[in-house]
Amino acid sequence: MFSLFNWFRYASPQTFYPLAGRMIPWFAGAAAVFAAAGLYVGFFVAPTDAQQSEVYRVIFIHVPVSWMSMFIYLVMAAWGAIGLAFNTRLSFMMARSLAPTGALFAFLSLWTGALWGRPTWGTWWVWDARLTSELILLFLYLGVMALQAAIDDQRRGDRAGALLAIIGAINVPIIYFSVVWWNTLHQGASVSLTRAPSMARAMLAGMLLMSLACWMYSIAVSLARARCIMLERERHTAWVGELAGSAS
Amino acid sequence: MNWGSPAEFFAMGGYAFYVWGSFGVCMIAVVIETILLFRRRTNLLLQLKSESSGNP
Amino acid sequence: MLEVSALCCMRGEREIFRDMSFVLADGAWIHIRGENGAGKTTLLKALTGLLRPASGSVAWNGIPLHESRDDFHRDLLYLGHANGIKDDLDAAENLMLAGSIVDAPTAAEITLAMRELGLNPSSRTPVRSLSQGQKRRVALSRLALGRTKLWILDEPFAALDTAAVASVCRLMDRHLDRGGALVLTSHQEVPLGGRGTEVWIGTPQENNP
Amino acid sequence: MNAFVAVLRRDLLLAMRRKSDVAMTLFFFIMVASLFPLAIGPETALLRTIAPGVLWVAALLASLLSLPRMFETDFADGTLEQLALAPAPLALIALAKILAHWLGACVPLVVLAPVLALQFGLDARAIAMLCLSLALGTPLLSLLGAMGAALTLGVRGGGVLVALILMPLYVPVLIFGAGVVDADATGMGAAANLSLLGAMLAASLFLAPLGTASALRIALE
Repeated sequence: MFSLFNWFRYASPQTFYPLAGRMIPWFAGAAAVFAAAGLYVGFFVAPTDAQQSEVYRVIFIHVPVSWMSMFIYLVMAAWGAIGLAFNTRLSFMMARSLAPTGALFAFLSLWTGALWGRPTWGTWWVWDARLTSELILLFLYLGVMALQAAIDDQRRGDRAGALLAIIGAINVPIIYFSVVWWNTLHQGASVSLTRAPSMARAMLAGMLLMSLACWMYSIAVSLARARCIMLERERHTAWVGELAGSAS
Repeated sequence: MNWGSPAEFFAMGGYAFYVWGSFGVCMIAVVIETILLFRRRTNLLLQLKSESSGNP
Repeated sequence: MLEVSALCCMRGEREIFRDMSFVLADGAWIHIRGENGAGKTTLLKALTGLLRPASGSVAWNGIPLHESRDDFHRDLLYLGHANGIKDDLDAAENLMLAGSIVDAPTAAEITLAMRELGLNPSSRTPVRSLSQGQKRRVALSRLALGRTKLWILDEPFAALDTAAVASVCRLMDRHLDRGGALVLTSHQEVPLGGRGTEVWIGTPQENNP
Repeated sequence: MNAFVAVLRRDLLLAMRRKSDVAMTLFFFIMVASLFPLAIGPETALLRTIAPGVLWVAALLASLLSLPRMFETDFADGTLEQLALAPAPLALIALAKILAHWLGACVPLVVLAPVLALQFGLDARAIAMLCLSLALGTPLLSLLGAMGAALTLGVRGGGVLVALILMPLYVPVLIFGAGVVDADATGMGAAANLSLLGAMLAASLFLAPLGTASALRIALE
């Protein structure tokens, strides 16, 4: 009972705002440390690939941003589900704050994929199952953001966006499966981006470190964005008034 | 160590454009997102301050 | 019996009202008052269960709304700002369709209901070409059809002439006599008998007691 | 069940009163399908290859175009409110409206598809397969589309928005649906595609009305 009470206490924007403020530097710092370590491993420890030479190093950014773009979508849908189930304002704010970062990662995944594809397969874009799904994932993000932005009533926008995110999350596996099916049927370029299990341990370590960096970065950025959303939405409340007064 | 010299490092075995294009754009995206967030926050705080001083 | 306890409703991040509590007994009516934009429609929507309140609860016969939605809706007749009638259909078809979702009314019942409101039951004109007042009459004919126990009416008298207001009031009185309950908003005084109370959203205006 | 039949009859009656809407969807379908040969050239072999895809995309766009009709007028005149307050599960009512939409907007497309397929020089077997895939796939378009239509109810720019949020969800339907003719023609057999479509249809028959009902409640607040 007590823990439940505590949870709801932190679920109120007024108490979460300063807490998030204290957490952001730690996550940002962790992101920087992990990124430095990951880049070091990626560029200096991991050996040159026998077939792809140096261009394979794109993997250290491509795979982490792809993972994050999918992971963030699920987290966003989960926040939306929590918000719809328990009617907590904070969950919707978190869901909204994650969407732009997730969309950015999806875009970066496509961008780095294209830059990798050009020297490796000789073309900027391949209708490969993974790339196609990533493109559709980007569309899903854009749909959620467009819906949230188009609805003037914030509460309705939150709830509609959350519902769409959940619908999308249910559909993501189906979409992925259908795209793989389509891809094998048409014997298109089927390229394995993640390499065989014999992948050097250093490569795996670099990818994991970069993924952690992306993860920490996403948390820091989404918390910062959530703080802005809180201020915007609660601007007429007493605590924001006090905060603005004391900030002088 | 993979690289004999800084020049070799930046050349990336002839794939500099692709490798640095990937990492560079990601870096730029991260920096832009951070700057935008900072600007959003400072603008917001300024606005709130003028609101709270306008009608105390 | 409709019980409202500590109801608080928000629109966006704005609080419309808080700590709204009242009880509506069978055979009683409540006139919800307030200035334009005070949140009368919001309150009515919360009473019907369309709007989820930020906090507080509404209970019908002791059961919270969200626990027995279908039972509550069987007892409820709600008429909002919009008339809830289709422009492409004529008046009788509209009433038939609206009724058929609950329990199909007979043609005779519909004729009777339309007569109560002074409408011509044999008219086949699509509702589109009727006047605002006549459209409102078509919508209000549902009052004469129903056997529902709770009426929630948003501005029922809007666009009505004196004769129509009188017939609507007659229907309301009959409803109350049968032990029905009524919630309505209106900018005019409501000449109804029985146990009526006023509930204000915001502060009451001075020229009213 | 009573409410289901009542809403279905109501929507069909309303569709009968507005035949021009149905006609417009059909014309759109015909025009989009006819534009492709003009853009690509009259080469029969090529047209035959792209026909299933073109007709599927055209049907998808046509049904997308008709989606706003599903709830928009009911929302504007207050009847949707009344439906939400009816003593029946809103999901059931939504299912009735989805079925009415399919009958009014998609069945005509399925019926017309063979005629257009002739334009593209498909043979009888391919035409039969195409119609089968459309008959099984278009209900899915209606079911998924209902969620999109309900989410964007009364929102400015709703038409474009509904397309934006539905396109990703339509991808599997398009892939499995348009693949049916090819799979049959190459001798692989269309059974796998058709059963996948059927499985998706079964799942969305259950889930989509629930999603639509929640979206409608959000829109009606």
